[in-house]
Amino acid sequence: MSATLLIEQLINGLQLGTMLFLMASGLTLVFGVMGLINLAHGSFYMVGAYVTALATASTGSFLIGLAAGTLAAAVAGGVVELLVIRRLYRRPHLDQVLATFALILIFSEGTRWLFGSSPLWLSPPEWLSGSVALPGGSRYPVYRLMIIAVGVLIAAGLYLLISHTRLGMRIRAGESDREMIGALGIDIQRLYTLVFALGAALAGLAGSLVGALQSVQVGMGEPVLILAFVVIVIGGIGSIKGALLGAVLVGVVDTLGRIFLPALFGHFMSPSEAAGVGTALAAMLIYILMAVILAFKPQGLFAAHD
Amino acid sequence: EEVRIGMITTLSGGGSHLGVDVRDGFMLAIDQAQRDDIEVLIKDDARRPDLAKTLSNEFLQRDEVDIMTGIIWSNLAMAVVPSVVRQGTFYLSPNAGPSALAGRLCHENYFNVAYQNDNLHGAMGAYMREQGFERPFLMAPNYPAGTDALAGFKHLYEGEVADELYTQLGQTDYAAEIAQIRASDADSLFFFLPGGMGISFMKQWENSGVDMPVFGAAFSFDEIIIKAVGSAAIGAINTSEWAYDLDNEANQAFVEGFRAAYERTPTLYAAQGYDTARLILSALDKAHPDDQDAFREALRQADFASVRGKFRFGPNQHPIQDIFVREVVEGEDGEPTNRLVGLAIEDIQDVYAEQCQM
Amino acid sequence: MGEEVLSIEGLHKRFGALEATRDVSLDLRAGEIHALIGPNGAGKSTLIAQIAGSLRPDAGRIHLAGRDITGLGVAARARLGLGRSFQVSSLAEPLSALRNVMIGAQARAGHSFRFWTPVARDARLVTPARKALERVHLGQRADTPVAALSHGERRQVEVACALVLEPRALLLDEPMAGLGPEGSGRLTELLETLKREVPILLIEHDMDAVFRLADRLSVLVDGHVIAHGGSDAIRRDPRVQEAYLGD
Amino acid sequence: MLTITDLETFYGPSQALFGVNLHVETGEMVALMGRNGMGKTTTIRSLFGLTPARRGRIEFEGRDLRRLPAFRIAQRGLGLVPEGRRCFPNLSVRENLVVTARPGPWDQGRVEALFPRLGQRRHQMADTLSGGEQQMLAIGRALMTNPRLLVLDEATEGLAPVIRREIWSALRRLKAEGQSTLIVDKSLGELLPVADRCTILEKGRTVWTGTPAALDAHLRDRYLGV
Amino acid sequence: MTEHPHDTAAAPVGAPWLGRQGLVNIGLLALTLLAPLVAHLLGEAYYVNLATRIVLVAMAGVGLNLALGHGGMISFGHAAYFGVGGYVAGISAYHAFDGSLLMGLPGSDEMLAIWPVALLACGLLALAIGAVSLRTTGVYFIMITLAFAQMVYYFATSWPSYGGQDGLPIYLRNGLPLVDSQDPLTFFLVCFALLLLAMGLTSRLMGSRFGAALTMARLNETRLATAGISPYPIRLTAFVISAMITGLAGALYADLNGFVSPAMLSWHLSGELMVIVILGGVGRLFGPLAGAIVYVLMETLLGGLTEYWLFFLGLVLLGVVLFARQGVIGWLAGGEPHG
Ligand SMILES: Nc1ncnc2c1ncn2[C@@H]1O[C@H](COP(=O)(O)OP(=O)(O)OP(=O)(O)O)[C@@H](O)[C@H]1O
Ligand SMILES: Nc1ncnc2c1ncn2[C@@H]1O[C@H](COP(=O)(O)OP(=O)(O)OP(=O)(O)O)[C@@H](O)[C@H]1O
Ligand SMILES: [Mg+2]
Ligand SMILES: [Mg+2]
Repeated sequence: MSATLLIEQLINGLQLGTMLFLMASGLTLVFGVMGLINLAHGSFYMVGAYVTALATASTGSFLIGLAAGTLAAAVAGGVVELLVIRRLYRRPHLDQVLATFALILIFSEGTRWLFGSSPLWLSPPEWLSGSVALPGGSRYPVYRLMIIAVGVLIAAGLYLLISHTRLGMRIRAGESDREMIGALGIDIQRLYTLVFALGAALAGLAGSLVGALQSVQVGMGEPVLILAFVVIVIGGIGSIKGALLGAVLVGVVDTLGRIFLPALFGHFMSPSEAAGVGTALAAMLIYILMAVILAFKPQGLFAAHD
Repeated sequence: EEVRIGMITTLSGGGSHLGVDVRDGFMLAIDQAQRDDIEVLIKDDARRPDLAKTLSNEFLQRDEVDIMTGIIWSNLAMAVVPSVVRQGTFYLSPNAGPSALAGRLCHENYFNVAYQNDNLHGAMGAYMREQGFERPFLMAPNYPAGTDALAGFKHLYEGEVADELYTQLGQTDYAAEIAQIRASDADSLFFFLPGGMGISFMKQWENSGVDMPVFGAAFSFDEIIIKAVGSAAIGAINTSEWAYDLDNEANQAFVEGFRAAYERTPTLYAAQGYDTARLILSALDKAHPDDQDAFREALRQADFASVRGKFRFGPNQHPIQDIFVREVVEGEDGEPTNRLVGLAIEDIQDVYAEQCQM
Repeated sequence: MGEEVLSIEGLHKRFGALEATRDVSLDLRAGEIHALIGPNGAGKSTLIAQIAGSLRPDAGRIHLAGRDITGLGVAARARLGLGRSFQVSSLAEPLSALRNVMIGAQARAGHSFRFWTPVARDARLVTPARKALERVHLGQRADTPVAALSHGERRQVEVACALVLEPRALLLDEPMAGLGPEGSGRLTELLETLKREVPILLIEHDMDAVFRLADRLSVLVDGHVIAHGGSDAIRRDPRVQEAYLGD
Repeated sequence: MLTITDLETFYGPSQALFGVNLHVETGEMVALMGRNGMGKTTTIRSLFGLTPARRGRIEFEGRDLRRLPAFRIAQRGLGLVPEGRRCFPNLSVRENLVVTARPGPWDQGRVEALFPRLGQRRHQMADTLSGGEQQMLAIGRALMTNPRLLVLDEATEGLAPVIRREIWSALRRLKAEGQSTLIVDKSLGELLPVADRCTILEKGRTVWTGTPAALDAHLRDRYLGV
Repeated sequence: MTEHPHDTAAAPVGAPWLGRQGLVNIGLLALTLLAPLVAHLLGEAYYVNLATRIVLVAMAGVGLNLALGHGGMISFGHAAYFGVGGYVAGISAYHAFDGSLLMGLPGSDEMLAIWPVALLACGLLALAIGAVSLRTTGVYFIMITLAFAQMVYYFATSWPSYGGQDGLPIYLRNGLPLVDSQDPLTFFLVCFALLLLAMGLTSRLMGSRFGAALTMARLNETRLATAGISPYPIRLTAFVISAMITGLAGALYADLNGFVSPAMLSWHLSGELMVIVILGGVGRLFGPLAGAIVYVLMETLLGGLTEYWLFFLGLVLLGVVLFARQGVIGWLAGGEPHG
């Protein structure tokens, strides 16, 4: 294993991390800040990817597609908030689980009804495809570098929004005591609709960006939803900083584990056994990571609200 | 007397385009036959083994079907097939071909019309060997079909491989694997990543700047998947027991009929569904399923014009068939499509047949 | 004065840069009410939390009836006889007042790993719980869910919860807060009779009640005991006047 | 300024208010009194739309408030110091003050001048404040909304005598500046001298309204238990 | 402090047989018992098996409800116990079938031998998982239980000896002494009796001192500790019992299907169990049964009607949360849940 390869794999981990962060950031916003368990977050991811795919196909411009996808996810989020979510804030977490689970079914099957079961086509545009040379000789896709950049920008923006603006304060205040923030003259209802739409937009953006690299299909949001939950729990719910750190941690651990565990076991097992055991362990690795972190820091790495 | 066929297949959730195509191909044959003594009942298993199991009970106990078919996935087949055939009902698989059902657990009432899962991989092994590749890099998800795939490949490739890598089932990001492949000294890549996994991989592969010929089984290159992958799929070589441009009469009728009925090009799943129905129809011409021995014998003879050209069953009632090589090219409409380029291997038979005692 | 029931030596607690408790030593003797007063934020509740076990001191030792309890958890200390009320009431809102009090009786009546016998008609739990509620004049409201009780009534339930433990020492954090004149009058009477059974460490900002009840007072300012003594001495202490009473 | 007539309020099926009548003139301080559980807090909750009243009228500066959502009521110029403080635990002291602030004479500097302790604790999270500090914060927070009518429910509960005195003198100063106030408090000794009028509740009904001077020993014994 | 006027908590109520709620409960039981009897008389074995499925899903729900409803421990990982129970049955039958040994022990195809092993395995697993998980609360608890379940899931999918992802068939349903477990009705009755047992146990448990402590641990942990009872062991015990009930249901479910696979361990299944409990009514004794009846029937009926049945299932579930606030039982019976 050469040093360049190791570095490249670290960058890959970092990139996977930022990709996860894009999804996790919206989730932690809605979940940590509004206290809502939103299983349907993955549906906005899917909505973003689908609309981007459709819009890109019909306009021929990836950027327009991206904007349309993000916007569509925001609108979907806003509408869902108005119709369903706003009745759930005061309800126990379990009701939220059931309702948003129902939303997953509605979104997924509704999408399939409209667009069929076949995956849609979406690829990075010409100007973002291809790769650049890394020091050490290997190459790295431009598109992935762009995702890293977008992730970092969003992290900074959200951090400022939540920690340093009046809007962020109000959202946090509403989380701990909705009644009181209302009694002091804030229309928390409208604020929450906005925040929810913002969270959905972030998920939509993530879906659009990632969709170009992966496959745009029904149910694409579910695996990433689980990972995003893992990320925000590791980082500490409600903390943007935590979500970023958690995402990078998960990205790096998962990437390195996938590659190095089978190799590691290869030293004392037959290659095929090592591949089996190593890969199995690699699949469990992020869950093991999460369990270990929570066992020692039951509130995640950054206890809420940085 | 009426014949009832129960079809359990995946029509909703992930991977449902396979089930939809099997169903559509199957129903096309039934419709073309214009027989009014056949009733086909169709149920959606949502890719869940326990649901599939419940539905099979429903077919057996309530609807009392004579023949069952439709299952796409090996794990669902393992849940359903053994008990169905033991209870004296025929099961014809239009897709799933797990090794256990070809070997240890084979049964006289179980027929596989598609392939034993390893067929296409083995054929690709033979083809790549013949083409003179010396150090292929192998990749598949870490689950039974994945390990079987690589084992099947190596069985007929019979040479040294650069490395083999198992990924996670359902994985969507392959940056790390691609880096690994680049760093190896492989001269080619063979992978088995069905469904969305393959789409994600191919897209990411395209932008990675790695330049290496890519090979795989048709599962990652059906017409629907390559549309979603787009230009990234162009040039990939894949093995299939069928191609839509295969030149035989039955196939032309099928492809035209399918395009007319559903306005799309059929996939190999549709072809398998179609062949399954045509096999059943051919056997029904000779016997009714109630006369089990006669009907079974009629099935074994496989006396129908397969869209694959020639078709016959081995001793374990799995096909012995030719496997073709296709290449993904840009079609007339600018979208990628498969083109038949040759024959990978003739009369391939699975290795599990010898474990089968019937 | 009676024998020492509870004693605290050299207790220390910091929160970051803030030293909330600085080398505090106190004791509580049988038959007395020892009042702990001091300005807001002086560290009184923090001290109580350390005695009750919900906060770990950085240094110092705590003894209950001669036994070192510094390392024990909240529940273990409660089982050894440390009763406590909270400054902000901490009750199970959907449950009736009686149920809230009964849980205390349950710990006294043995361990809770009894899976079979119904609790609802268990006289060993219901009777003491009702008695405790009656002592705080809440017998009438026993079956009302706490969520439907007024603020003042909840404070009374808090006290009943502490009483039912039949504790060896009682820590009361502002039990009068929220009670009207009538309520605090009655509670004062109750505490007066109660102290013969169990010594009380009392935090209270209601000075009339404090001076009437307390046998001894300690004054805490900025985490530090600045004065200690009887009512008259404390009332006249200039430092206390300046920091707390403001006369 | 504020007139409440025949207010009736329910918590689910159980009725808590049976007919509350209350009146506050501009610049006036009105004390709402009664024993524990008589409905003082419920009256205030209904005023703010937190537990909406089922019957009766609430008129503030000539406009009916009854069907408005809480935030609109507050925006009309009512400021609340709730029972039990209810500071926002996950916000710092400064954030608690500014989060709902509206422009007017009261700003952070003035509140910190009134309660220097809040200035010292500016960046501490509210849930780690002592009980008394939280009470100061709740009052400061309400003042920062610059209300025309300030409503305080048990505002001096749990405060040290020095602070309590400070708050009372602050309230007196506010009143002198023309601040209208509705107040619930247990300490009659300090309340009665400042209040312009008292309204006594008994079992969810207004049973008496009058000046503090008219509140004789008999009434006190009967309704307040003193 | 936001108030939750609809928190699913409550004053413990007496017998579940009184009043409107009692009628609904008795009705549910009668329906569950009589429908398969009638089906049996009509010779419709399918419906008997469907009823068995409902009963077993309900039983898994009863287990989960103990943790989730009564104990306030929102476990998103109960599939682990359901699946481990199932695998105990599957692996045992597998070894009994081909006569091989597992760690020196022979397999068995007797349910009476399998059940205690399933209970023990799930109990131990829950003890380990609970001991770590219960250090966390709220959403962290939800996620850490999920994490452990995922570990078990990935272990099962990638461990080839017992079929991995493809699962493990049980060719012949495991047997019981005296009766014929192959007979659908007999097997149904066995499962039904076990469901009743699990519900009876829950009801009794929640009325006991242990139940009172568990309720208080859910509502106000500080109060419980201040009263001298440590919340942790109480919760852990409830968690273990809960897992054991779900595990037993899993063992029976494997026998019903004649098949066990990692799907029984997946997070989808954990989610589904949660949905069933919530759908029925959290913290209500009969909630899981009501939820299972509605869910399984809906799945069966809608699935037969349209390919897009999940869409309609979603609509129905959404309707239930928004308009029937305390689940199906709450909607039918009103009132508050009880212990
Ligand atoms: N977890 C914590 N982190 C930081 N500071 C804390 C924490 N808990 C308490 N404090 C600070 O410690 C000091 C003592 O608080 P404490 O609650 O003990 O005061 P108190 O004497 O009970 O006051 P009061 O009479 O107002 O209730 C306060 O200044 C408070 O802000
Ligand atoms: N959430 C609630 N649900 C049901 N009843 C309630 C609720 N809150 C208060 N009550 C009842 O309403 C009545 C009035 O309560 P309220 O809190 O208004 O009294 P209060 O005068 O403010 O008393 P205190 O001085 O103790 O604060 C009481 O009988 C109380 O039990
Ligand atoms: Mg205090
Ligand atoms: Mg009040």
